[in-house]
Amino acid sequence: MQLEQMYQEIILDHYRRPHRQGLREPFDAETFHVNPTCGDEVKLRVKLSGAGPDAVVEDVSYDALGCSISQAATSMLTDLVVGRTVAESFTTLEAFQAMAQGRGQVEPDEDVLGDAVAFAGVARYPARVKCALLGWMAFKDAVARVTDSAAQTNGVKR
Amino acid sequence: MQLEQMYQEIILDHYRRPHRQGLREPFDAETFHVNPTCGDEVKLRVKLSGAGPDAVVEDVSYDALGCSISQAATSMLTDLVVGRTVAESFTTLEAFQAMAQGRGQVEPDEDVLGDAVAFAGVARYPARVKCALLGWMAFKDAVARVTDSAAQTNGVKR
Amino acid sequence: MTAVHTRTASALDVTKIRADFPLLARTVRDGKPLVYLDSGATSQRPRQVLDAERAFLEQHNAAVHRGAHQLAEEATDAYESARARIAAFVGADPAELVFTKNATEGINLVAYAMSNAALVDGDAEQFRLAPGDEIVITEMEHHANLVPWQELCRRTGATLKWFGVTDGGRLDLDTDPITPLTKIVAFTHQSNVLGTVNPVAELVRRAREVGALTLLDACQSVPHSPVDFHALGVDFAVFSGHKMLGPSGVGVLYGRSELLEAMPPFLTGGSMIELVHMETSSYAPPPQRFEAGVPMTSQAVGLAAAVDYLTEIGMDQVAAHEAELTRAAIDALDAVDGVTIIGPTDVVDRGGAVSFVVDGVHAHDVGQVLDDRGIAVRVGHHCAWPLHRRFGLAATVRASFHVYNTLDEVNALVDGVRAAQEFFGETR
Amino acid sequence: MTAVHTRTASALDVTKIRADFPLLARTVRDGKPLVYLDSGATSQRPRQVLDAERAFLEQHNAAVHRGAHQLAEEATDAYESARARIAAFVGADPAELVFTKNATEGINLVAYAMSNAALVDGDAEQFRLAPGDEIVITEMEHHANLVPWQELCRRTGATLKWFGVTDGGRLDLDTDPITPLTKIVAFTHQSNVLGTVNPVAELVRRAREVGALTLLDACQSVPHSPVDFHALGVDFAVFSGHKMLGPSGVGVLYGRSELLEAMPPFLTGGSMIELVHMETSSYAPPPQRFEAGVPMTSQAVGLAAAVDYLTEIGMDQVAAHEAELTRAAIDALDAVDGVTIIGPTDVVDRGGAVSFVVDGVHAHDVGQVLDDRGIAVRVGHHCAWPLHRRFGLAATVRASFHVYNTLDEVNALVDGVRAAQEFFGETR
Ligand SMILES: Cc1ncc(COP(=O)(O)O)c(C=O)c1O
Ligand SMILES: Cc1ncc(COP(=O)(O)O)c(C=O)c1O
Repeated sequence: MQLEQMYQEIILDHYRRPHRQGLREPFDAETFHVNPTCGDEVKLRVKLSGAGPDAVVEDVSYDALGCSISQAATSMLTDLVVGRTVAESFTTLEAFQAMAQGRGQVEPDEDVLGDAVAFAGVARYPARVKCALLGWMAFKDAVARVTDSAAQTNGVKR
Repeated sequence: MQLEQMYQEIILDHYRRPHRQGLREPFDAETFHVNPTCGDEVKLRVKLSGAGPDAVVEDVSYDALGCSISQAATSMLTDLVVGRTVAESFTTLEAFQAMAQGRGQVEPDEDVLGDAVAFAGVARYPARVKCALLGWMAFKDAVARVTDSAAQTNGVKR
Repeated sequence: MTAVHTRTASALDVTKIRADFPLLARTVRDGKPLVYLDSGATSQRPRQVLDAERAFLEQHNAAVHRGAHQLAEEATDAYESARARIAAFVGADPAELVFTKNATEGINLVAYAMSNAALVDGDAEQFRLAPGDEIVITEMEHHANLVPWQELCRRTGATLKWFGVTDGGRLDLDTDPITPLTKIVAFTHQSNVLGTVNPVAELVRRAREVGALTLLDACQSVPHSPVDFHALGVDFAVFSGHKMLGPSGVGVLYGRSELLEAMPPFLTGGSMIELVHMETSSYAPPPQRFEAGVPMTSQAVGLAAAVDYLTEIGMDQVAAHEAELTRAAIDALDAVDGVTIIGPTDVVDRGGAVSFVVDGVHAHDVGQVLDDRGIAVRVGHHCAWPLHRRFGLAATVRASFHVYNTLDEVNALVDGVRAAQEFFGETR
Repeated sequence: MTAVHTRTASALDVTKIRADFPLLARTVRDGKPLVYLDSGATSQRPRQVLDAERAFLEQHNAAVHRGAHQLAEEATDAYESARARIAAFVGADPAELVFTKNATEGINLVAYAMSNAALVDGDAEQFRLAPGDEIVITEMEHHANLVPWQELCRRTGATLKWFGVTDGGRLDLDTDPITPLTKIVAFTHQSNVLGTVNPVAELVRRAREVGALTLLDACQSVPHSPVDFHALGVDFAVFSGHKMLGPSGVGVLYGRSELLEAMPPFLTGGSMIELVHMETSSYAPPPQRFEAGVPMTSQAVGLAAAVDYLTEIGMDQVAAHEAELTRAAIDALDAVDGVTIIGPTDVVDRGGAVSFVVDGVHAHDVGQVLDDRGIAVRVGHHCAWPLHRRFGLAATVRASFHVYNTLDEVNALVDGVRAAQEFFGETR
């Protein structure tokens, strides 16, 4: 059985008892992402403080409908980004994405990914990669909306 | 070589020296038929006398662009129908069509078809069947137009 | 792992049938025998179909309806013979069958022809839609029989309406939205999620009463049971080759002759024309009018071979065999605590798609456990998202059968579902 | 009969190549070796392509982009790997390639998407057409690149204009109908009748100058010579699998990423959606947006195998070999009294379709004599009727080549043409 490799204990823990679940105020941006192949969805809010890459992620709150992988990944995301700068969280995001899309060929860096290395097993199942990424992409999109609108307010063209 | 079987001498004769070629007045109906696969075309006129199945085919005149088979078949058609009743000519037409579409399985009846039995070989080449039928279908259509409009003039509904 | 035997009470020699399907002999996930329960998505193909296509390609391949040489004659004969055999299989005349790339194209063809009818007069007028006109579908449609009608409404200003679905997974005939404004009623013969077989005769009767056309999505019926379009009295119908042991890349649109005669074209180009000038063109009679370009020749030949294969077994036998598997799957799954079947649990007017949810375990996770045991099912909304929403669900697990499946495979499925419950249970 | 040897001055080992094509070994018309000179209509397939498709079907067949089990993963990988290899072959990114059933569908896709653009705002506006707008094609187009534009004009009120053709069979650049009103310029890369290769760079330049889109019909170029869509700078391009040693039932539409991103869908249904409600739906990003329904999976795999096969030989080699055959055919036919070649007789910017007429012998009759000798050519208007009319003709004989043809086959053709002259000559 390869199941245990994919569903590591820490993933099941996050799935059963998700962190920072629910939608909270205040927030700077909200996104809604869907996985069109299975109908899973996540509504996600971010609250930042400061501006630019050094802005700090104050809160990530969400309401999600989905499988263990997508739920656990979103829960763990909040652990990994809340309290860190946007720059730091994007470094983690990129490493997570690279691992998830790496088809088991990308060696995950535990220093960058922390607990999220537990998702390395998912990369071997291409149909589940989107599950693992659902919350992360919603987060990326939400942060981009905040920084974009800040940029626009400052009159900076993209 | 099976060519001689298909291109019987009488077919080549009609092709080289077609009978009743050219468009003539007077006429009761004119049709224009095309073979969409090769672009061959025939414009054909009929002149009938009398009405109904006993009407006599007074003249068939035509202008045709096409291969030896379609030209010869149209030329021979005029020999076989001019001077005969519509009923008689349709009997020949049906026999000709049955032979042409018969894939070499239909034994042609020389009493009905006369010289047109020469086209029996064409039936073995499905792509050429439409060539053999081009003029005949134009004739059928033209006669139908005359009789239909006669029927309409008489107040008879189709 | 349950070993995959071929125990079955039906009259079929499934062992012999399975030997015809090379893919079924393979193993997955580290040597586990494959238990293929995803034929509702696509079926596997017997050697006979693969051989027929290959023989055509090695001996007769040429462009059809275009050439005058011997190969072209042979290829055209093979293609038209395929059309005739497939037509006979579904109770239609050969000229009533249009080859498409899949069923989806067939439905789009009708929907686009209906908006193209605005550009043509005469007989085509019966297909025209205007604001105020209505199109009726059902809430259990596959996206293929839903989205094209939404788009047609956008192009013409017509309004989309639909029959609801009961809690038991049957069409709710009391929600009937058919009115004198209805121009076409498009519905599935058999739901790809619920298994429900819809009352075609009744729907055709109601449509006819108001002069509306009917289109039957026969994707899930033609592969699994005897179907006769003339007897059903529908105006149009579609199905796909790949779900009935045939090739991918080929589907069929059936249309009653008078309708195809009157209908304007959809895809245009070579082989569907009569006369072409730079300024304007005229069109060939059906079915050619609807088959622009070089068609899926070898695929049509392969599909005819699939039809021959199914006919040899007998569609009644196929249906009986699948009914037995369905009965067994419903009974066994229903007996598992925490498993809920979405769709009818009786097997009257019901085909072999068995969709279910497991309390506390997401469909994707159930599917993963099954996959780990070599069992291939489909998880998600199965291209019937609104139907899932109707049941308050995002995703279900669907097992679906074909002639090569066995009762042991049903048992393997049920064991796998229990294993998923254990794996994700709080107690682990 | 001339025996079919494989004499050729080019670097190809044609004997070895021919051994890969099972069909070429067959005989026709009472045991005559087949001389297949109709690859312009459809090509034959090497064992490698047949094997690749069969291996896929026997080992990995499943519905792509829909399932979560191992087979579905493998099938999806095979399908997307095919897309990537084919994209590399034509100088495009994988996401710029949409699989269609044939090139004809690809052109219709763009033409329908352009009329659908009327229903959507935003980026789609660039595709909109209104009365007064103009579409430019050429007089040498295949019906596939003519009729869909006539229909688009009917749907939108736009006007169709075209480049003329010179007596020598070249595009008449002086008849340029491109104006600031032009919205799209659609033209063939290589004429399927004349063999003429059109000046893509110049046409793209003129189209860009007025802000018009370009669509390249690459049906007759991609199979026969190296083609790089990025380098050519066209916006859209289409080609068909069956003309390039690949399967029937699969074609390709290329579109520049930004354009595909902005373009509304054509066929709708499963797999092309993002969200579906009963009332309305939203669409997936390209290429999925344009691939509704279960696609031609094994056919895409087969086409990728064809691309691998051609790449192994080298497209430069393929082009050089065909140029040699074309040169030989033109020279030999030109030397026959009463034979007139329609199209350029020099081989600069010219591919290997050689069309001709024989004084006093109709094309159909020439074809019949050739067929009787085992030589398969195409006769008729080759789906380019307006072009034939331009030359005052209804039908021509067309010989067309691929990598497996030989100089001896060219000689057999020329001998056959002389035989036709004799057979139909008055002197017989
Ligand atoms: C130049 C050209 N364009 C378009 C087509 C149409 O291709 P298909 O019939 O495969 O769609 C062809 C071939 O028939 C062609 O030669
Ligand atoms: C009920 C139903 N309709 C339509 C379709 C669409 O078939 P295809 O994708 O082959 O066009 C399917 C299968 O996916 C189906 O199950």
